[in-house]
Amino acid sequence: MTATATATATAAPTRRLTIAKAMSEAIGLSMDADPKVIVLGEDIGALGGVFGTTQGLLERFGAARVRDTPISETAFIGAAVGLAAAGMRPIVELMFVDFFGVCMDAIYNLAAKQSYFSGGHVCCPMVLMTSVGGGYGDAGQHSQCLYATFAHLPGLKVVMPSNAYDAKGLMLSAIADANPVVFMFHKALQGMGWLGTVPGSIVHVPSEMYTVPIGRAATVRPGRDITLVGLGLTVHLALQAATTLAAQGIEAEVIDLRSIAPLDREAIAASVAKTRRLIVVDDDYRSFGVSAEVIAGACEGDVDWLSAPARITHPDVPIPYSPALEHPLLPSAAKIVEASTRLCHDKVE
Amino acid sequence: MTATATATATAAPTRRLTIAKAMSEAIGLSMDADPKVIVLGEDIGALGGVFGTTQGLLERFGAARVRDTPISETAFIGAAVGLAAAGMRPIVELMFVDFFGVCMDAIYNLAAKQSYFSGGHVCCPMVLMTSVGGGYGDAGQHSQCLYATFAHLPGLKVVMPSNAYDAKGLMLSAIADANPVVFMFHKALQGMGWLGTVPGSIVHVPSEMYTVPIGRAATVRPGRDITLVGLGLTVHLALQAATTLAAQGIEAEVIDLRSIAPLDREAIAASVAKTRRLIVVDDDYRSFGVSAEVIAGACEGDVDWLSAPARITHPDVPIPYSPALEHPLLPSAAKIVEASTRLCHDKVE
Amino acid sequence: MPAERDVRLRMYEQMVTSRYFEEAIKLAYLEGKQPLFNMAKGPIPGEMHLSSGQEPCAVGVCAHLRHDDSVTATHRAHHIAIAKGVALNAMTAEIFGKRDGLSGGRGGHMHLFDSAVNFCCSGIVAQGMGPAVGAALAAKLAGSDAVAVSFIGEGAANQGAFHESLNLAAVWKAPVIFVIEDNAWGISVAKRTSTAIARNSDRAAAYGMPGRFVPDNDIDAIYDAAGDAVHRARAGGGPTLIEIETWRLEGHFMGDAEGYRPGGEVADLQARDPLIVYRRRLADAGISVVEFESIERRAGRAVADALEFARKSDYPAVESAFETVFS
Amino acid sequence: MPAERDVRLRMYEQMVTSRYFEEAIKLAYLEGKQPLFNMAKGPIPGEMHLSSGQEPCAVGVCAHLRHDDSVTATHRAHHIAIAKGVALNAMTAEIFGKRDGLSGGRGGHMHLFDSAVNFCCSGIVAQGMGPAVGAALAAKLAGSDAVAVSFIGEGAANQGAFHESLNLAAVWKAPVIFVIEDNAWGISVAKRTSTAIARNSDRAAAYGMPGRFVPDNDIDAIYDAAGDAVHRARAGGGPTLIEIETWRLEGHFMGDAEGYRPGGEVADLQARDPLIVYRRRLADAGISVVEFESIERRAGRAVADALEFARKSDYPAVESAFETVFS
Ligand SMILES: Cc1ncc(C[n+]2csc(CCOP(=O)(O)OP(=O)(O)O)c2C)c(N)n1
Ligand SMILES: Cc1ncc(C[n+]2csc(CCOP(=O)(O)OP(=O)(O)O)c2C)c(N)n1
Ligand SMILES: [Mg+2]
Ligand SMILES: [Mg+2]
Repeated sequence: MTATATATATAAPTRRLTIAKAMSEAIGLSMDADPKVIVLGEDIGALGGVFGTTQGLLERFGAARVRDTPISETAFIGAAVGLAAAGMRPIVELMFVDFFGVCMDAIYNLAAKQSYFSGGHVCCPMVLMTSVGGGYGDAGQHSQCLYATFAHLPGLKVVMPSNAYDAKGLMLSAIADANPVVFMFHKALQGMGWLGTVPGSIVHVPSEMYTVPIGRAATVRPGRDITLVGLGLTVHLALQAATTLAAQGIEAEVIDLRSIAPLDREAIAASVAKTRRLIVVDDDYRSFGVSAEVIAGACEGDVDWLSAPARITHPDVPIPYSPALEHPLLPSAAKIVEASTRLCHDKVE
Repeated sequence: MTATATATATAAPTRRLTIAKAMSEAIGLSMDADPKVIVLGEDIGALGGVFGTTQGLLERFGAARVRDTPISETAFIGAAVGLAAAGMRPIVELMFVDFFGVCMDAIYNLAAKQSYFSGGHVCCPMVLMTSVGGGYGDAGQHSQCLYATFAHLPGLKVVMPSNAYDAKGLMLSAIADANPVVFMFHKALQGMGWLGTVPGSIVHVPSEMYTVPIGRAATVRPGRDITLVGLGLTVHLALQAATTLAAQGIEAEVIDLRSIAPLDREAIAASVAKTRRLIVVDDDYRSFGVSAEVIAGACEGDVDWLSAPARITHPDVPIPYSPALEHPLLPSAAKIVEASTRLCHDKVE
Repeated sequence: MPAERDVRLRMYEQMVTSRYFEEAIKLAYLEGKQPLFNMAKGPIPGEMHLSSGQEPCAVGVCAHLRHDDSVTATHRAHHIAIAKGVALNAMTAEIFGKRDGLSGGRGGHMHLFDSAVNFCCSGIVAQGMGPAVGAALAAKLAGSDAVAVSFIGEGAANQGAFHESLNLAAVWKAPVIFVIEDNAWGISVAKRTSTAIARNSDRAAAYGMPGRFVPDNDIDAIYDAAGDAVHRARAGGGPTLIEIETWRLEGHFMGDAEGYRPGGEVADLQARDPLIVYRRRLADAGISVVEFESIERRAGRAVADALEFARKSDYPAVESAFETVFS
Repeated sequence: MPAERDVRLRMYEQMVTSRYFEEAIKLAYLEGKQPLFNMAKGPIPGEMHLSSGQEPCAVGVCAHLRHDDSVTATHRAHHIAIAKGVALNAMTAEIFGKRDGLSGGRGGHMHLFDSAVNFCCSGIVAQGMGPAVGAALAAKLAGSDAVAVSFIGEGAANQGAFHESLNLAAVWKAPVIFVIEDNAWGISVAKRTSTAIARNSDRAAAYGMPGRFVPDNDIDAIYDAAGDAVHRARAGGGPTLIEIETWRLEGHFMGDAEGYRPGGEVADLQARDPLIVYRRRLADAGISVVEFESIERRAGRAVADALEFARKSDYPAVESAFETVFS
């Protein structure tokens, strides 16, 4: 969002888009530029994607390039790998990341390993876009994040934007990439009216093509006292917390990972070298997750911690349906403020 | 293996079994004791399991209870959940953990969530046994570990023995458990002649029923200078390294996780509180893995580290086929010695 | 054999109950979501898949089932749950996310489990098929003549689990009936564009099992076909595949604008609303207005009671979110 | 139409090459594994799946293919790779884990990729089916008449990917041919215990596509059936499913004691070794001993050269393990 800020500053009037529109726009621009780009998935045709990721594409590019599929994720993701090997640039949608269980083989054992098994002779320029996240009462099979599930497996790049500017830029990078990129988008940021949307995700998006590099985090708020690492939705929670903390004299630095794999270890290391305090905020399951990797990676370095790193995550339980259960389990700005204050106790005392 | 040691000391003559035999024995005892225990999977009948996990069971219990299945992992794991819900105690084999991609939905979204979605009214007493690990040139779709892939997801217990005593005890615990337990067994320890076997995995196994509790690590070698955390095969590598290190005056404490989920955080915390140095040795992919969780968990505590924790893992690349590539990528005793010496530099200097 | 009079009346009552239930749920669901529709708001959050129009499938099949028979259903499960005899109060409380819900609010609308009647459903397309085969095998191994029924939509018939489960059921000769509710749509994708052949019941031949197609959402024909299949399964004859032509009178989920749906389609279907059709048929068979009204009153009361029960129930305590992860 | 003389000779040569290749690989594989068989040891580690006896399937189908046609194969892929024209030296070096291997030793025997002839294979049962549909769609979208062929074993026909891929191919009318090598066994599990019907080719009807069964491992009949299917696909007629009765003359993988296999089965099949059968048939058709010997010599030399090439090639440098994870 430093990039966003710059863009916003120079361009007038602003084009404030939702992530959904930004994704659709990026795909449309790519399809205009390259006939090899096609889109496959459930309900990505006439419906324009359940989460609005392919709006207007069927009308513009026709049913040969915007292909609604049967509910056959293994086959159509496998087919995308075959298309990619043949020189096409397929973009496939897995409607909810929760559905990975029916088709993970095609993703992690097939797409992810084409390049390696062929010694680089066959590549897999494929984008797998998929929705993540809960908070709206869709229960345990439609609210998961599973960031680490994908990031753990070699051969995949995994990205997730926190705002529309990054969404477009990351999508254009993903489409241009010769490798399979899992493009996660968070439902709470998507900009579909029926889901509610965190306003901060709707930002100025230049109409032309531009890229946001894969593998680079963004420091979306600088600060000297504590590093808050977030991704997608939790970036907004961290920013909100940072505002509150500032009023208490704690200057939080907020890092938006943007890429989960590869992880921008340098950005994290540089920040914690300065702040010597770290909280990772992650709405995925707690254990064996992104938060663990960020903390472990930071702790492997030689940081002279002012207090032990901490994580704020969804706990290790399935995501419950009832708002009375789900909401308190998710990360929140209040939890971040509380934990930050605790870690900075020497400062506030 | 403290337990093993005790057992070995008191029982004579010793019954040295392989893990494969110990698993088969545990299953056989359970089938004898409880008609509700049945076994499903590919090649678990006449063949006795590709990795010898069901040896002799078809002959003893017949084809109604020892059921070779079609190559339909989604259906037969799903069926196991249905069987379990109906009061049976199915043990299913997923031949290689690498195949999880074709059936993970039935594991993580179905089996793992039965209890929660039903508020505890429907349980899922199912054991999913599956082989892990490489080192024998079986390449990138038959050599993976994927510990974290399973451990990250709530509702599953995940265990892996490093020796036959624990294999039997953990298997009996798993069968008795009302919940889905992923029982991983490492091919390098399995005791199948055609795979080669680390001798330390073949230990005395009492013929009667006994359990090894799920969720409890074992301190298999005490030491004051550094904590080496391993699981399965890497426990043996750590033990080997510890012997070498002892000769250099470094006393390594070796912890065998035995359970990956739930993780025995107390055992790790107690050890690092003492040694204040930690190396995790894990043959899974490096990032977002068990090693990250163990390190992050330890660093959340208030340890006054003598040196930053480290991990020795397979790197973030698919597992290569050629021995010239695969062997150097895997953890080894030499790598553990090297890293331990580095972490303990103050001691050896 | 055609259904007895009392069976037909019970089926009608279940259909009416299901319809009334969904009308009530629909209203409750929209609370807090107007004027701006936001799924997260109101007393019932999340996706809401209604089954109006599909009642005959559930009711006609479940009329043959006992409590010890198992049913696995889909994301669109209200009608099936009601036909299988799931406790309506607890089910409604579950949908409201309340402590007295079937799972204390942990599961919600897509995860209704009632072990008293061996009912469950799921949010993953075709996920229930394997478990139904397992439940059927369990009955067979126990020497019971209980059966299992797996309900799916026609869209699910293109999912790998469909194939694996039918083959496994056939190989095991398991007493299971696979029922496809063909409402012509998988969200916005028409069956004719997603499915290589016109009738999924023809796919039964790929597994050496009987396949039956029931046209026109006809509850009596459904009752018949299901009766044969259940009888066959109880007698040890193995699995059957049934496809039923049915209709989705609502959007895929609430909030679906259905722009993809040809104009007039819904109106046409509404004109053939199976509830109206069946009521007329029963009237022709001599059921009196008084009888109808008594049934409808009873259904209305059951639904009203359930809603009241649900609304009055407390929200669960946060700590309960940490319970029952393991049994 | 029956194959021309030169086609038949080329097919024979490929069959012989494949057989000689596997005989050579077998010996090399056993090096370092005797007296104690340990998969990790010797110049070729890991699992080794031989295809002897199944050569007709590969050769009879691939005889119709061009380099721009795609083939996805299985864990048992040597015969198919050879028939598709994969570079034998690089393939052998790959199996030896050498730098000059197809992927520099990264993939090995189950992961042979040769983009020059659009060949790949995989260790996951049925994994290649989706990619074949994709390759076929790519050709169709490009306006080319290239086709794709997905080879699988009969055991794979019970995997979900089979169902999804056939339906998708049919819906897309993709120029793809699915070829099932029915060797009656999936490791130790007999087809008759795993598969609900006798012939998987009958499953084609579930997708509205033609299904052909070829009995008796007959290369000429295979050539015929494949010719029809490839022609149909090139002409825009869409997919075909072919099941071929073939035989596995070896264990599932090397080291398999095959205790599960009925006594005499392998001996019976060996007596009908398709290589011998075809040689006899060709002799009857007038091929001379001199011609046979020249073909066999050429095949022998190609294999010997390949083995020598592989053995002489260096092992890859460790650093190369970190390369090509991404392209
Ligand atoms: C494996 C999987 N893929 C996709 C979805 C998303 N999804 C939910 S319902 C649905 C349509 C299902 O169509 P059908 O089976 O015909 O049932 P219907 O909704 O018509 O009752 C889809 C695609 C899912 N839940 N699970
Ligand atoms: C999804 C998956 N399940 C199981 C296996 C293990 N496996 C490898 S080959 C094989 C048997 C395959 O049988 P078939 O398809 O008939 O091929 P064949 O070995 O006879 O050539 C099995 C079960 C696998 N590789 N992938
Ligand atoms: Mg439907
Ligand atoms: Mg076979």
